[in-house]
This record gives sequence, C-alpha cells and structure tokens, in this order.
Amino acid sequence: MSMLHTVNKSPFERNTLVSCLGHATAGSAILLIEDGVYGALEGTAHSDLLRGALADHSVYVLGPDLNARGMTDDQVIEGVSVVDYGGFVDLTEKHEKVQAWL
Amino acid sequence: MSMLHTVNKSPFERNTLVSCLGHATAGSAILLIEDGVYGALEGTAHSDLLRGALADHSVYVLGPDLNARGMTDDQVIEGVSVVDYGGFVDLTEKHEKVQAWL
Amino acid sequence: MSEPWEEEGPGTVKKFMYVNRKAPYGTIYALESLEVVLIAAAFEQDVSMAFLDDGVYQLKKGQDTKGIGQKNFSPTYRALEGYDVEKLYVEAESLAERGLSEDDLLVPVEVMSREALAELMNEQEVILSF
Amino acid sequence: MSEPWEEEGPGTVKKFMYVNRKAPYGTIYALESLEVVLIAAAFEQDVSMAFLDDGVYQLKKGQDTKGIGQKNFSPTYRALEGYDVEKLYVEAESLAERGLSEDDLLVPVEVMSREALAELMNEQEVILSF
Amino acid sequence: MKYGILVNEGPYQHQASDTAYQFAKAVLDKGHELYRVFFYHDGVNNGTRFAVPPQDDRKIAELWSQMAEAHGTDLVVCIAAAQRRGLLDEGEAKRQGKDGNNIAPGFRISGLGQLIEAGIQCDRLVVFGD
Amino acid sequence: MKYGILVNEGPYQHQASDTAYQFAKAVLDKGHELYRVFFYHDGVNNGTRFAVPPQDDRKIAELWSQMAEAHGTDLVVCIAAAQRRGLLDEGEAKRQGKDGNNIAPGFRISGLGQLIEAGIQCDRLVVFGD
Repeated sequence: MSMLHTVNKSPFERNTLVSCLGHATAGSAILLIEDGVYGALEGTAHSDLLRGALADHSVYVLGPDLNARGMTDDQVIEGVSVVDYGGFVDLTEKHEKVQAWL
Repeated sequence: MSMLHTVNKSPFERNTLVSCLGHATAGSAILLIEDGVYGALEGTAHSDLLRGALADHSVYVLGPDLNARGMTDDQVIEGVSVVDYGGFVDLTEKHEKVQAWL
Repeated sequence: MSEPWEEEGPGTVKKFMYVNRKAPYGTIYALESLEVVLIAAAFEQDVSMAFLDDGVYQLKKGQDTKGIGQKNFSPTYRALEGYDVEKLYVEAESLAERGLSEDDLLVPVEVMSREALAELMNEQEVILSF
Repeated sequence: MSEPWEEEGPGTVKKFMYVNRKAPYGTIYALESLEVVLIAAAFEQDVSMAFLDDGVYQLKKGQDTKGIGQKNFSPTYRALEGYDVEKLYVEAESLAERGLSEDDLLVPVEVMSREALAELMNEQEVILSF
Repeated sequence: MKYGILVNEGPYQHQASDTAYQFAKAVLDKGHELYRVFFYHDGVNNGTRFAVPPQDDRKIAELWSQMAEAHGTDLVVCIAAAQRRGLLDEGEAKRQGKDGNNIAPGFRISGLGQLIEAGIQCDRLVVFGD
Repeated sequence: MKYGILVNEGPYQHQASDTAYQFAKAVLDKGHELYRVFFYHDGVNNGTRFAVPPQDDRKIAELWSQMAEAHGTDLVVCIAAAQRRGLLDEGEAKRQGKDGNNIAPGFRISGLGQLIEAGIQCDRLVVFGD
C-alpha cells in the first residue's frame, strides 16, 4: 500500500520535513503545502535534503502556496512536480492513505 | 542595557533556541519556559548547544514547567538555575527588556 | 475467541494509528489526541498509538503539573489498557536523542526502531495526527 | 527640524522594535504584526522592524495569493514609508540561507549581519514579537 | 471516492482551515463524495457566526456555511473541544446555562465518535493542522 | 515596577495564556503594578464567557475575569483581532448587526493603540505566544 505524506511547515522553522523524510518508506509520495513549500526551493540551505529524497520518493509542491509566497515553478528543485488543489485531491486518490506531518 | 530572552519551544521541534542563541549578545540572560525547558536537560542531543551558551549567558529554566513534564532539578545541565514564576518576574525586573523568541 | 464484528468481513475493522509527535502541556494536542483514542476504543477498530519525536515526552514518568495550573493527564495512559488500547509504539531513536530509556516511561510500550515504525505506519489504513 | 514630542524628554519616545521571524500566509502573525506597526506609527515612537529567519520571506517580491483565497498584503510594506516607518532591517544570514538577495525584496531595506542586528536589538526599549 | 476531512486549527491564525476549504472544494469539483468535515481542537472556531472579518478579507465561516448549503456538506464541530473554547449551539447553551449561542448556519455540534465514524466510512481521511 | 503583558494565543490550545496568567499573578504578588493585559491574535479567545471547560480543568476565562475583579486589572481585547475571530461585546454586536455577544466580565474591546500605549507607559512589556 502506498502513502502520501503532507508537510506544511518550513524546514527552517520546524523538524517536520526531516521527520517525514526519516519515516517515509521507499515509493511513498511527499506533498509540500502551506509554509512547507519553502522546502521545495532550489538554492536554499535545505535544498539538498529534499534533493536526496527524490531518489526514493515522488515529491510534489502545491503551486498556489508557492505563488502566494512569491515563488515560481522554475525556482523549484528539478524533479519536484507542481500541482494545484485538484492535483492534491488526485494524489490522495492515487495513494491509499494520507499522513499529515503536523 | 541587558536583555532577558525567553524561549518556549523544544529545540527538537523548532529553531527558536538556536535562533535565540545566535542573537543573544554576551551578558544577556536566557529563560527557558513551557516546552522550551527540554532545552535545559542534560544528556540530550541538544545539551551541548545550551552548555556552550553558559560561557556568555546566565541561563534559567522555569521549574513548574520542568516538573509538569516529569523532569526534576537534578536533570538540568549544570550551571542552569531553576526559577519559579516569582523568579521569572524578578528576572524581568533585573533586565531592562524582554525578548520572546516565538 | 473471535469477536462478532471481526466476522463482518473487510471494511468493518480498520487499522487506525494515532501519531503523537508533540510534547504535553505546551499545547493541547497530546491531551485531546488521548480523548479521541478513548472514544475510538468503543468503535472496536484495530487501534494503535505511535509516539515519536517530542511525542515520547507524553509518556515520561513523574509528571507533576501543580505548578502550572493544568491537570496532569498522564495517568490516563495507564487506563488505556482497560479500553483495550494495548498497542503503544515508541520510537527508539526519539528516546535516545532525548536521553530517555524505556524505564523513564509510565506505561509498558513496545520500543521499536524508526525503520520498523515507518513500516508499521505504512500498514495502517487511517492515520490521525494532531 | 525637531518635532515637538522629541523635546518632551526621556520616557516619551521609546525605541520599539517589531521582530518578524515567521513566513507570511501559513500563519497570520506577519499580517497582524504589520497592522500593529501601522497603528504604532501614529504614536510617534522610534519604530523599527527586524526581519530574520523565515520573516525575510514576508518581503519577497511577486507574491500572488489568488490561488489560496487570501489577500495579498505585501503591498502594505511599500506603504510603510508614508507612515514614517523607514527602518526595515533584514538579516543577511537569513537571506543567504534561503538563497535570497536584496534584489528579491519588494522594498528598500537595510541588510545587516546577524551580529549587527543582535546589537541593534540590544539597544531597543520595547521588543514586540508575534 | 468518499472523503473525510479533519480541521485542527481555527480560522485566520493558521492556514489550515483555508487549505482544508480549498481541498474540500476540489474534492467536490472532481465529483467525489465529501462525507464529513470534522472540526477539532481550535478548529471548532471555524463555526462561529460572530466573526466580522475586514471587508477585503475572506469570510471563512461563511464559506463553510455556503458549502454546507450548496452541497449538503456535513460540518461537525466536536462537542468537547467546543465546550472548552466557547462555541455553542442552542441546545448546548440551554444545557450549560449560557445566555446565547454563536454557531454558524450549516454547522452542528456532536461527539468525537463522528470523527472515528468518518475514518471508518471514508476511503480517505485528510488532516489539516498547524 | 509597571508591567504590561501581551497574549498572542487562545486558551487551551497553547500554554501561552496559562503562562501569562501565572506570570501576571506573580507580578501582582510581588507588589508590582500590572498596567494592562492585551490580548491579540487568537489571544482574543481568552475573553469568551461561552466556554465550559471540563469540571476538573482550569477555567481560563474565569481566572482572568477574577483577576480583573480582584485587582482591577485592565484586560483589553484587540478589536480588529476580535472581529476576525468572533468575539463581541454589546456595542460591537450592535454595530455589526449581530444577535448576541460573548465577551466575559472584566474584558473590554479596544484598539491596538492600547498595546502601543502599554509599551510606552510600562517599564516592561512581556510577550507570551506560540
């Protein structure tokens, strides 16, 4: 069974992204939402963290949250897919369960 | 002028203790309250962080918060002083201003 | 002996996991999560609780909340067994980082590695986090 | 030219610093902090705003909130000058960690080192954090 | 597919209820069934009809109420969490001897069992919080 | 010495208002003057008289009300934050066309200027939040 993990906090502020990545089994998907989208950006002190996760996980970022924060799709780490709320729903449909890392 | 810094979050969960220590100038005081008290404990992965701060700062921890969480005074890093709410007030009196690291 | 609801076939009994990652008292999540688990017990589901990150602090022995004016709800963890909530999983790495061992905990639990806990999470059908 | 309140002696004009450490939109602190600053301007105090840690994201250019259903309040930072709030300090280390530079910010600011900002905080009389 | 949603935070302070609302809308737009939205912890504060947000801001409680009106969405506020935080309907106000109530149209107050039931009945339960 | 206190979070969800209350009590016990407690952000929810916490839990709004009654403590709820979150007094309810109000005794609703004024007038302003 495959899992979708959501992370909604900045990796600069909290340990949730690190904790999520430490517990996400290979093949599970990760979606960054709200302040979690900062974790998807290229060129930050935490970019390597997420880049490393791309080997074992499909990683997504919520576009509306990205744009709200003044970031565009081309600032996202290569290999991370941008989705909208409909895409978020599709991801929850595709994966049997969702774990929110709050 | 000397400053009292308060930190109310666990160093395992958030970056506030690190940020506080990065900005507290020599001679300022640091008081750990609420979930911040975990940062004052001996034998954790973050103990060295606070131990290092003792050279330049007086560090205090709120006893009632410590006890609520099942910790006793003797589990606190050597050099950290335990205070009660009255002691908290005294610290704010002694230092000209208070900065809460929220 | 199997209980009647276990024979009602798939869909009736689901694997519920309550994930506890937050320290007690600083926020209400630990207490209100426990309130959910107590109610959930009546629904005869396959319930487990996971304690990781600062959530392991919820189970620390010797909590004394008189000084902060809040109620000490930690004895409730001991009452869980009476509600047939018996699967309490605690992450070994989270304990170690905090200098805690199984002896520091107020209830019997199963300590397991991060890897094993991750696998267990993967087997759940409903994961509730607060 | 000195303003009349500056001659009323000590105690009348205090150094107020508003410390912004949180990202916008995920929580309301950035917006409601700005609302305090706008009101504070009428009190003719010595006001400054510090942006550090995720607070630097508040000043990121190009915010477009249509997709999340919230109001884009970032233009308000540009209005601060009209309220005589002109001291906006941004921490260089916080920008660098986030791969940002002064060009990414929507208002003119003074970028300074963590050390210099720490000294500046030390000189304040009232520090408000949200 | 049948969806349940859990909202752990109040409106405005955290983005959780905004995201939950946008997600709920997308669930409905895609033709899925939205079985229930359960409001727990400070999430109960989404259900107040007393809020008067600024003209140019979104009206979160009203948005939920409109969803309930348009789609028959079941918006359930946890009774225990609501009692702690002061959200009342007419029946609760009477029982508790309070002189008024503040629940918004389309919301109802009920027990935590409604959350567990959503977990059992729904294909997916999605949690939004801090 | 003259103290001001700022409370940024609502009751129960975060410990902030508990700590602020204990601190305020200690300020009074030591014979200092408590000039004002200002409730901002979700802090406004401390001022509801509709809350009915469990029998064995502390009654946070009542504790504040009792402090105001016993010591004349000025408990000020920010009007803008209160409007967003649904805390009303009689005058506000009338102005906004709402059919009731929920403010607890001893609290009053006023503007953010009251916070700035506390910063100017007090020797110390202490902030409690998340």
